[in-house]
Amino acid sequence: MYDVNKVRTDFPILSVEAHPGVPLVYLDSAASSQKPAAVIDAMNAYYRGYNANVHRGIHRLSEDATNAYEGARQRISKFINSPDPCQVIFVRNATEAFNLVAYSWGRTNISAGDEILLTEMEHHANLVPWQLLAEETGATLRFVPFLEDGTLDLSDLSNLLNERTKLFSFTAVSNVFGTINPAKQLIEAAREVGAVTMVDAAQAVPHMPVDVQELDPDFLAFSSHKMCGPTGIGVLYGGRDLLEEMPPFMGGGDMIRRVTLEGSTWNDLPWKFEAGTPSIAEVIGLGAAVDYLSQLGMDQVLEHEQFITNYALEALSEVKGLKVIGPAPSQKGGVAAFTLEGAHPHDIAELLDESGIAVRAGHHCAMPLHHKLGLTATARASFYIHTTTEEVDKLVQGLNRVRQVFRL
Amino acid sequence: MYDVNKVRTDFPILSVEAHPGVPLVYLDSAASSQKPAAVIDAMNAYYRGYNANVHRGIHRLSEDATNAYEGARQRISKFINSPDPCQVIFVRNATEAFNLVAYSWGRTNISAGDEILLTEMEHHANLVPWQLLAEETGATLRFVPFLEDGTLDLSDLSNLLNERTKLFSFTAVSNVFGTINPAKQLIEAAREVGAVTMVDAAQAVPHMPVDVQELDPDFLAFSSHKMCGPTGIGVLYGGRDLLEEMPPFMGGGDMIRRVTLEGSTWNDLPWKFEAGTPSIAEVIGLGAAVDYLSQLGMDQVLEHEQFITNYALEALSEVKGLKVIGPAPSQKGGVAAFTLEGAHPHDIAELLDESGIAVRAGHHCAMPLHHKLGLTATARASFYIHTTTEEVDKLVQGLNRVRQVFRL
Amino acid sequence: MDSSVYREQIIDLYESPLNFGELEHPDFSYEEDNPLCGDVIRIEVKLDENNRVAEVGWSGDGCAISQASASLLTEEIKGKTLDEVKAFDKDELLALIGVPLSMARVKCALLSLKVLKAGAYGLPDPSVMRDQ
Amino acid sequence: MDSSVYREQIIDLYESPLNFGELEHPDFSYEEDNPLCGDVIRIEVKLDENNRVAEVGWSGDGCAISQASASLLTEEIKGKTLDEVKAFDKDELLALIGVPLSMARVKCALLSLKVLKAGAYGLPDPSVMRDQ
Ligand SMILES: Cc1ncc(COP(=O)(O)O)c(C=O)c1O
Ligand SMILES: Cc1ncc(COP(=O)(O)O)c(C=O)c1O
Repeated sequence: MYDVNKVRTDFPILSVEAHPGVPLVYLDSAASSQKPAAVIDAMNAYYRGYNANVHRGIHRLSEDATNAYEGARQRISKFINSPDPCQVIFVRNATEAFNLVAYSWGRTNISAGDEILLTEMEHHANLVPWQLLAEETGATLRFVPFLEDGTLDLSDLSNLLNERTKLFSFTAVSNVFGTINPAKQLIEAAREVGAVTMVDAAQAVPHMPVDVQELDPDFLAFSSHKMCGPTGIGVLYGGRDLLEEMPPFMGGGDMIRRVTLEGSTWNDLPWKFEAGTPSIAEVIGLGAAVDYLSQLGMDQVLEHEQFITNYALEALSEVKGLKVIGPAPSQKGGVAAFTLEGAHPHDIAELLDESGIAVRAGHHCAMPLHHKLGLTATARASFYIHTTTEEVDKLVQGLNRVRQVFRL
Repeated sequence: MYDVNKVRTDFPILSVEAHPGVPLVYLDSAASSQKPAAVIDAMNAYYRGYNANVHRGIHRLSEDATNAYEGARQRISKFINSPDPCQVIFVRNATEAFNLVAYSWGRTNISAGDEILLTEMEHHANLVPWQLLAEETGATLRFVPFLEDGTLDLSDLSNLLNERTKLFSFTAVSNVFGTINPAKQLIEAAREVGAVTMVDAAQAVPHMPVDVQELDPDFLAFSSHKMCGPTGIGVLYGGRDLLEEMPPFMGGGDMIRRVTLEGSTWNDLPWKFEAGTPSIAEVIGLGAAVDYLSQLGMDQVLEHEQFITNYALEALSEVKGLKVIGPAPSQKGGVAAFTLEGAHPHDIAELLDESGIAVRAGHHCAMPLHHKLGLTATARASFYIHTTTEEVDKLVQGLNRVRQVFRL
Repeated sequence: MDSSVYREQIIDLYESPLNFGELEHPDFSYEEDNPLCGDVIRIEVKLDENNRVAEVGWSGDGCAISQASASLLTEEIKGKTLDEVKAFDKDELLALIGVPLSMARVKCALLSLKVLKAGAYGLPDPSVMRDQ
Repeated sequence: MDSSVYREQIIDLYESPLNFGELEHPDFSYEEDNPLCGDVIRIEVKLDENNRVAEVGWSGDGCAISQASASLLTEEIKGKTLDEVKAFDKDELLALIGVPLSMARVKCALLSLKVLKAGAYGLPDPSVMRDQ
């Protein structure tokens, strides 16, 4: 296992104080991760040394920018073992990836009577775009339920997945339960009925090895900002034939081949789906993030997170009145969403913040999940490559202070 | 007028060499502008000091990030004199702004037989989204032609703008001709027939004062990367009532009020149109860019550019065989697109690059404009707040070298 | 713990809220949640013949800040006219709460006021109250 | 001017292209443009009874690099079999041009080859040639 204290020195923010005299304990990586200096520096190098628009330029700056932009695409493609960089399409965030597929693939392939299968534990990003699509087309949404322990109830899957199912879109890892779903099995089951598959890998790609050739989904989405990369950039991976067939999503510069006043033809993949000036610095930053994670090794990242999650679940079980939702550590990513009897999650988060501990409180963009549990909110601590057992200990101390303030 | 040499010291890249020993002369700001240190530093401060997801967090970092993000929106809103920050919607770039309007407003308001009026000098960003919309709805696109001098031919406007015209979308400043179009007059004419108006301000907001209350368009779009700000962010300004009525564009986190498995309701403006984790660092960077430009004063920026453009047009007129397209300096922004008889624009750009001079060659995402002129490409030098007369002189020298190499 | 916003008063009100409960035949009532956090507050008001608040009850679910705010607000408006209720300023409420709140928590604190005003104005659409 | 890619040979070919012109009854022909820059090249080929290139002509419009490339390529394939034309490698063409090219200019240089191969394969869709 790598030396977590060495990793910590890679992150400038980890030496910042949350409040004067109070060191920061950042346990909110599932919402957005911190960035190592290498990522910040890569973007600075672009802005300070070779900032220019890409693709259309002949001068040195534009040439360098294009090489850096397309070079990053190649490394990101390799990071998820995509067969070809042209299958890596840059979007703003995972959310846009779902919307792109819903508009471009959905509007041409979904009609009344078709079914779209999701799960009850989806992030709004993998729910609302399909609701909009279903409303427009008359398709029906169906949901794989989850069990009390936060794992999927697959007992009725053979009914839920049927010949009307055109799409099965599900999360690889729940951002609330932490559940690691059996993605490969689900994809295979969907393929048997001829359904297209889409994987929400927003909480998977940052935390464990993801190999799209092994998993073989039709579409897969993730966000840079959750994996050491900058904001404003994310990836839609797609099967090549599907992407070739799909009409463009947005129109504009760079995505065209030829434009006349009467009509236009489209550029090749991946640019067909990248209209306008791309997020150049952001792609370069994500490229640096992927380099950083590769150098740590995603196996190592997973191992460290499993170690910390085990430790945390153990430690949290000692806090009276605290209940972590989700499955046992062996099926769980580095996320602990919990309730504490007698204290509202908001108050927990605020009191922890007074101790420098950053956790999230709310529905974590998974209202239906919370609703089913009869909760409006949970508090959530989430762990990443730089989380230490000392930080988990501080969390437990902080929670005990919450209990004290609330006279529990 | 401000001291251009002082301004130059604000831009780290301007002391970089294009090639070993060859200083950079950056004349490609119309494609993408350089960034002052203040903008780069603002993003670094976020990533190094208070990086966190916004809106949903209670801890200090998230609170600071939210304040910075929404504070930037307020300053950007003020920069264009928007009546309310909620009318400033963040998108990836100007291109996305057109697509957002085409999908959300267009799909609900345009039907067969309706007319959408554009001009023949539009950037593809303000053409292709409407082609896609027209194809889907059966609407017709019509075009205000341009005259030989690159100004709009308004002689037939009263016919082109008629009771079938549902939208008039046009560029405030052409990115090829540099033409400054009579935006206010065009908006008033459109309003008389009840057409909604959209202004492509991608080449206006960076270069001159733009006051949306004075201009009063229904929609207006611009990109950060052309105005000293980072890549990956742009603005759609819209009339409040229109934005309120419009359905959302993308679905996901942050844009919702309430989500159940059965359906969802939408958040207030502007968030209804901002799905998923926003481009936080980028908005903070654009806020810093707006601060930087405000402190120079947009009147001063315009004055400097007019001075340089005048100087450049004068100087370029001495180069044999060179023809600048577009109107006289008084109606022209800081753009000089030209042809040089006997040398292809690509070769011009490459030879200039050998002298460290960055210009663009191609159709500048305005194929129909070039087609009408019987050209496939032009070379384009574009000027910004840091351009000096010495740089223009170097351009002229560089062009004379092109003539020499091509034995002209 | 001096720096904490969780003063004794807030915790007291969280444990023992004021005016908690529903009324039989309110003259107006309104319910809304803060969808971003799930706090939900319902306020019901009975006016007397002079259009003054005669009885007020609230119910709901949420954090200590939103709950304390509902207690303090409902206590404060007793006897006020409908017009005074409509004019009740958010800064007055924040002063009643008396602890410095972050932006996110200000929303919690003001949810009760938003609900009250929406009810007082008889508004069907909560979103028009956004700027209050 | 030593560092320039614009060697004498390139300029010579730009001024006096080789094999420029159209053929009467070509066995195959193809035309494509590089939409990002507007360069357009058309190549027409006549084969002899042994399926070897007997005559070749090109026309089009573009920069010195793409024009020189078309001259050099058409000169080079004379007498080659159809299979040899199909197998003609991009690196061979770049070697013929003989100056180091940036990524953007490589596209200019290879347009003629792309057009030639599309014609040789009898392909209707230029985009399948993307990886050549
Ligand atoms: C006039 C005009 N409109 C629209 C755009 C599109 O801007 P972006 O590529 O940032 O979306 C540009 C810039 O390329 C432009 O010059
Ligand atoms: C499981 C999951 N899916 C999707 C998303 C959406 O990511 P983004 O907001 O970056 O689009 C998130 C993060 O919030 C997530 O955790």
